[in-house]
Amino acid sequence: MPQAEGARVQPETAARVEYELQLYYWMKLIRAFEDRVSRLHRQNKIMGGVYSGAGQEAICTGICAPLKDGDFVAPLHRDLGVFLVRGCDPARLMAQLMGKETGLSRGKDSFLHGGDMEHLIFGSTSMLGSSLPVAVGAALKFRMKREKNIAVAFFGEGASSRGDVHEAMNFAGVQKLPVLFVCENNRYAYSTPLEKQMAIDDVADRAEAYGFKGHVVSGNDLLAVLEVSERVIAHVRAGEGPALIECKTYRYRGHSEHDAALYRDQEELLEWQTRDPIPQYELFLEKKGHDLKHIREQIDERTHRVVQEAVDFAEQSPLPKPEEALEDLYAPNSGAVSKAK
Amino acid sequence: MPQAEGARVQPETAARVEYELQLYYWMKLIRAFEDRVSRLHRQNKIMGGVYSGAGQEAICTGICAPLKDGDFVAPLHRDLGVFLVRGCDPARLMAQLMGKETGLSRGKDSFLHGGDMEHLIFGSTSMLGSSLPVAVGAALKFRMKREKNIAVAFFGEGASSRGDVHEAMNFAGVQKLPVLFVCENNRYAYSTPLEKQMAIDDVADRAEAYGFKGHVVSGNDLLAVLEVSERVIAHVRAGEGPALIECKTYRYRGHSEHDAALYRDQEELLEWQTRDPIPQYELFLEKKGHDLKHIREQIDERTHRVVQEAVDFAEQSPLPKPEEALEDLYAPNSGAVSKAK
Amino acid sequence: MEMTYIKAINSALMEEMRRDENVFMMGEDVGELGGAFKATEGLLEAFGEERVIDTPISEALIVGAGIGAAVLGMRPIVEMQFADFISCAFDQIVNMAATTRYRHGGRAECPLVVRAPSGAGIHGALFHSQNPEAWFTRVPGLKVVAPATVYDAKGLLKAAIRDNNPVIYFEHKRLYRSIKEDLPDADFTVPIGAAEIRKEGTDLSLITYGGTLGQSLDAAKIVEKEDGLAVEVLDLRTLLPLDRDAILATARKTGKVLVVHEDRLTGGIGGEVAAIISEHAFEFLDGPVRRLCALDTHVAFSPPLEEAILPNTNKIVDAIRSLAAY
Amino acid sequence: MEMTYIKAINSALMEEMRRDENVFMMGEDVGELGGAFKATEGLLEAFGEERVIDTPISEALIVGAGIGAAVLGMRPIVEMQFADFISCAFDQIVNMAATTRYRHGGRAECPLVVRAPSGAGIHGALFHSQNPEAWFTRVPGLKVVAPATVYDAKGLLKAAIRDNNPVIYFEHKRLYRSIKEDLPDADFTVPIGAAEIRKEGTDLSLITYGGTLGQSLDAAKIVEKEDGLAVEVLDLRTLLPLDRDAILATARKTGKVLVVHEDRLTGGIGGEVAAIISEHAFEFLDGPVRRLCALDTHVAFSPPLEEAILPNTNKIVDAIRSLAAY
Ligand SMILES: Cc1ncc(C[n+]2csc(CCOP(=O)(O)OP(=O)(O)O)c2C)c(N)n1
Ligand SMILES: Cc1ncc(C[n+]2csc(CCOP(=O)(O)OP(=O)(O)O)c2C)c(N)n1
Ligand SMILES: [Mg+2]
Ligand SMILES: [Mg+2]
Repeated sequence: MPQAEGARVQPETAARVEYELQLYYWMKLIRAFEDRVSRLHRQNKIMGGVYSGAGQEAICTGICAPLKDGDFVAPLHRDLGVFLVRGCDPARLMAQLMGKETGLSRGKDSFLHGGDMEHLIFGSTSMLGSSLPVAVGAALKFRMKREKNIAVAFFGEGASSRGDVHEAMNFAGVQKLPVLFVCENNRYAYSTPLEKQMAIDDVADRAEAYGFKGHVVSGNDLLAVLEVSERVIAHVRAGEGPALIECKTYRYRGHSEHDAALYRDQEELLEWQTRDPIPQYELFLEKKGHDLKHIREQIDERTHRVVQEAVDFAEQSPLPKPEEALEDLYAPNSGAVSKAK
Repeated sequence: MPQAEGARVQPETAARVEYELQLYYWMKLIRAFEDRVSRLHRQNKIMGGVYSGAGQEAICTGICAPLKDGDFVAPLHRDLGVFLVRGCDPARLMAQLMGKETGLSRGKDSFLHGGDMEHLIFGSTSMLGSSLPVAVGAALKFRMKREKNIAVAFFGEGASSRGDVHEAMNFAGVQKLPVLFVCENNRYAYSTPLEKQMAIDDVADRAEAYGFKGHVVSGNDLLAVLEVSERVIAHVRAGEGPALIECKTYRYRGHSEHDAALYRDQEELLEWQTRDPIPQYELFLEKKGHDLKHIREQIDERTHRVVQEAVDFAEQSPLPKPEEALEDLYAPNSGAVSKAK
Repeated sequence: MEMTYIKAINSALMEEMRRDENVFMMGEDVGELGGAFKATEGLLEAFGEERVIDTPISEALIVGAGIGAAVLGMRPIVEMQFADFISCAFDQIVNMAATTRYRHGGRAECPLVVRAPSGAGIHGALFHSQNPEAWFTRVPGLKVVAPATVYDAKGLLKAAIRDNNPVIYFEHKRLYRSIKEDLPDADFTVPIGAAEIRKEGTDLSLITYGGTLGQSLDAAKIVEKEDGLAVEVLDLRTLLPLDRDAILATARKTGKVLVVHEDRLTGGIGGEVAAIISEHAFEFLDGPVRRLCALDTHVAFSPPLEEAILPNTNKIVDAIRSLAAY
Repeated sequence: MEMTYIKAINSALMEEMRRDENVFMMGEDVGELGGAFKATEGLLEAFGEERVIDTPISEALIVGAGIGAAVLGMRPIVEMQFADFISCAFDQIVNMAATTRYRHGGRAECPLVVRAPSGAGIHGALFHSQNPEAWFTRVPGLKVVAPATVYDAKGLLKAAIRDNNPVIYFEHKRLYRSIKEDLPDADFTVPIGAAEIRKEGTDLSLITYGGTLGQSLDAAKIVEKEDGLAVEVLDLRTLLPLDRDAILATARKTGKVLVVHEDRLTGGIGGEVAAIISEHAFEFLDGPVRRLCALDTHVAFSPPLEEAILPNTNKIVDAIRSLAAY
């Protein structure tokens, strides 16, 4: 079947070309941003836990690119890319990581725990898996309000062992809610390899036990992720119930910047690096006739500028004032008008 | 295949005949005991929640009959039968339900929350599903100590929605522990019907998502339960890893004695009552040439006597003394010698 | 209209769901059954399956999904079938709901109500008798209320539903059908954060809430009659934030304080109340701040044990007399 | 041998696992990695995969399985990677472990240790800075310890492992590598339930534990030198059961008490301690029992916020001076 159900042949419109370049930009921006974050951490300019998603850029990009305004996303600790692709201001994101007043959480929380509700990016707690029930609740709202939006919850294969994940998926299945679960299976939960986490090969196999479909895809192949995500998201959005996409991938760096990851085989890392999502995608662009060298220069220049501006903004931003420690605990009750449309 | 893998043809030894009659006795004893409990509740002689397992006797009997000394069982709120089949003294069990000093928990907890560790019957909390991790820990001990025992955890299909159940099954699968999970799927969790609890037909389908096998069996057919349980327990005991047996069944009475179960269709109940486990098994005994009428009389007389003695014992037992409220909170630390073999 | 405590809860739910279409109800058996205690009776018929949602037995999901809907502007009310099971949703409440606004730098709201039928004295034993409020009163970002009267049951629930923050609403099971009150037909709320003096007095202050208010008032009447003691009874009503002004005012007025609650002594709210008084009303005290609470154990099943463990009117009378004689 | 706090923990684990083959260790990344903080370093090599078990991310399972093994006579030590995640195992601890013996009528034992790296001051933000001890100190059936010194880290862990009851062991992350002590080579334990006077004094008592002992001693030295104040410093060490005798003895001795802890003020253990003193040492008090604790908020990330929130030596000095001047 050369024309599989979902593999819609895209007309080569200018818009499509632009979209494809935008995807490239996003992957490069994520990589550049995270590389810079790792460096800033070494320079002690970012304190606390820093969790790099280097190597996993195709997932955030490929899942988020087909999303629409009003969709709700719940990223986890390694999903900095979700913030960028969903439109969070890179400068505010960097300020967040540096604990600045201008950061997403105004210095309250660290790293990716600050959410950006303006873009419906929900800030997670550290308790892995606990944002899945929340995403399910967002999907419930969309259904109740007859909105054509969906909720997307990201989680590592490690988090999949948490009870909250089970409860969330089960209820989503029962209620056929518009929620997409995205498992980034990078083979390790901190130091713990797959075989100590689960007795099966694919987290995606769990989906059927909740009455919906699981899909496995190479998380290092942007086009593959996109092919699945565009199709699956359309189904979820159409009200056909939840879905799970498992993206097989690998994290390049240690669990956090503090971790030398000595428990891993260096070979394994090197092998995965040969499947880096960025060169793979560059090959595709080249095949489509783009002048890759030119594009790369342009985009590198752009990502470098964006990241530098973000760093400048963040560094120049003030730290919060001590008295702000007691702010933001409670919402005021002016009128208590409910907000949902 | 007339001789399916596990359907071992049992030689008609005297021992086997006795065993088959013992099974009958157990089912009848459970039914008689629980009927009496319901009556005692109406007479205000048992306070607190009373959850009848009437209609589900074949499950406790068929699962527990093949167990051995040293096996660990974790029954839930509807598993009074497990206590009886595993050898708990009916008199102490009845005293437990009446909150007497001579009860399993010395009046501390109600109904089936008192365990009987002498028979390795672990008393559950009310928090459904939370005893599955405990059973997994018991199995871990058996494995560490190279003991040929197994742990058995019972749970309703309602409890299967709890996160603890997921965490327990996943870890059991990873570690290939000797634990048997037994789901009593009686189609309702309190008032909530199956379709509001899960989007799949068989809880047993979840087992594969944890790397072990799930089996579905009619929970109202003692021979069917036994056929599966004998075979599966042998596998689990042999170290082949965990297993899940889902028994399809139905509860006759309300969720608790307070519940008139108006949310159910009366037809449904009547239909299930035609599949009552006891007459089904009687048919089998008759076919085997037993004089059923005689046996039934004998056994009714015996169960009646046992239950009456239990009631008498319980009623004559003293209530605990007020000052005992502060006893049994902490174990003494005499020498702190560890207990495992 | 005269109604019971449970009916007051039911009518608050009815009215708020009618008033605001973003309010919805979610929990185990809240639909056709109308809840294990009938608190949600009639809601399904009135508002349909989409706004009265029967869930699987998944407390973490119930609260978590409530949070997800809440941050998108809904006003979910979620029910724990018994407050005891709130332990299964603990992380979602104390880490997810309580920090949502803080970790979003003030740019998110989580108007969630968790209803939790709590309390002992109904032979519920260890897992159907708990008073878990003090696990939550130490969590910034949450509000915690515990109505002791029919009026407050309704007014505080309405206030909780309209509040833009997560509110844990502890309703005492023993009060469900044991107390009645004539309530106004017009809409009313009871402000969160305000304690209420239930009886004025000058000799001694008794500070309590929830399940022990009735016993405390009974005890106050007994000692008034038998000993001529004028006991002031303060009903906290809200447990987080505590009404420090009201607490300190009564302590300063009478100089002797007895704190009474059904939760156990150690780690109960009484300790916090006593500490606040001892710190900020020290000069006014004519005697030690005493506490009469459940014994430091689980709530046991058997009547003699349960009786020994829980506070009651007689025990309160004794404690008042002893403190008054100090 | 001189060692750090973390090394003391590590050597207690080593020695106890060597002493008793029923002791085993279970948790996330405790094996090859040796734990996120290296507390379990070397255990896998010494005792093998069967006694040093890497688990999936399943806190409820970790504790629950510990309970199952414990009631069969094993002595499991389970690790929460950070104490913050103990919320995910909350039900298993407070309902399952804590009631096991009680609901079995005294016929079961649950010798389980839950190790929980807690505490702030390391830029860990909301979810890596928590001091959750007071959630557990109100739960009968549990014991709770919080060592503040290297000696106690080792001695209390050994005592916890040998105890026949569930013990929650809070180890303070900030102390891991910041304090050192010369420990005896011979086996020793520190009794659970006994507080310890770390510095004698007559002017004022400072009661503290865990992460704030060091700061408290520093503060005591400063006021001794600069103000001539003799502060008695009592280290609680065990938080459940509290050493009431020691608490009341120091309160009666000095008449002025300051309670200091890193956990927040409201609902922290300080409230219970203050309440006990106010109730039982009332006649001896020359001033209000004061508390210096973290502010009533989550532990924020950004340094100015974290600093504002947490207690420190200067704040303690100020509090001592203010109370001394009362
Ligand atoms: C409930 C909980 N337990 C433990 C941790 C500590 N922890 C942080 S990240 C991590 C590993 C996560 O693995 P995975 O979910 O696969 O995501 P990855 O880091 O591989 O992207 C662990 C154990 C946590 N954050 N939450
Ligand atoms: C965690 C938790 N939530 C809610 C309850 C209240 N409850 C007790 S039994 C029950 C229904 C259980 O259904 P199921 O597991 O199918 O067992 P069954 O009663 O049908 O045998 C519920 C909701 C509970 N005991 N524990
Ligand atoms: Mg991973
Ligand atoms: Mg059921």
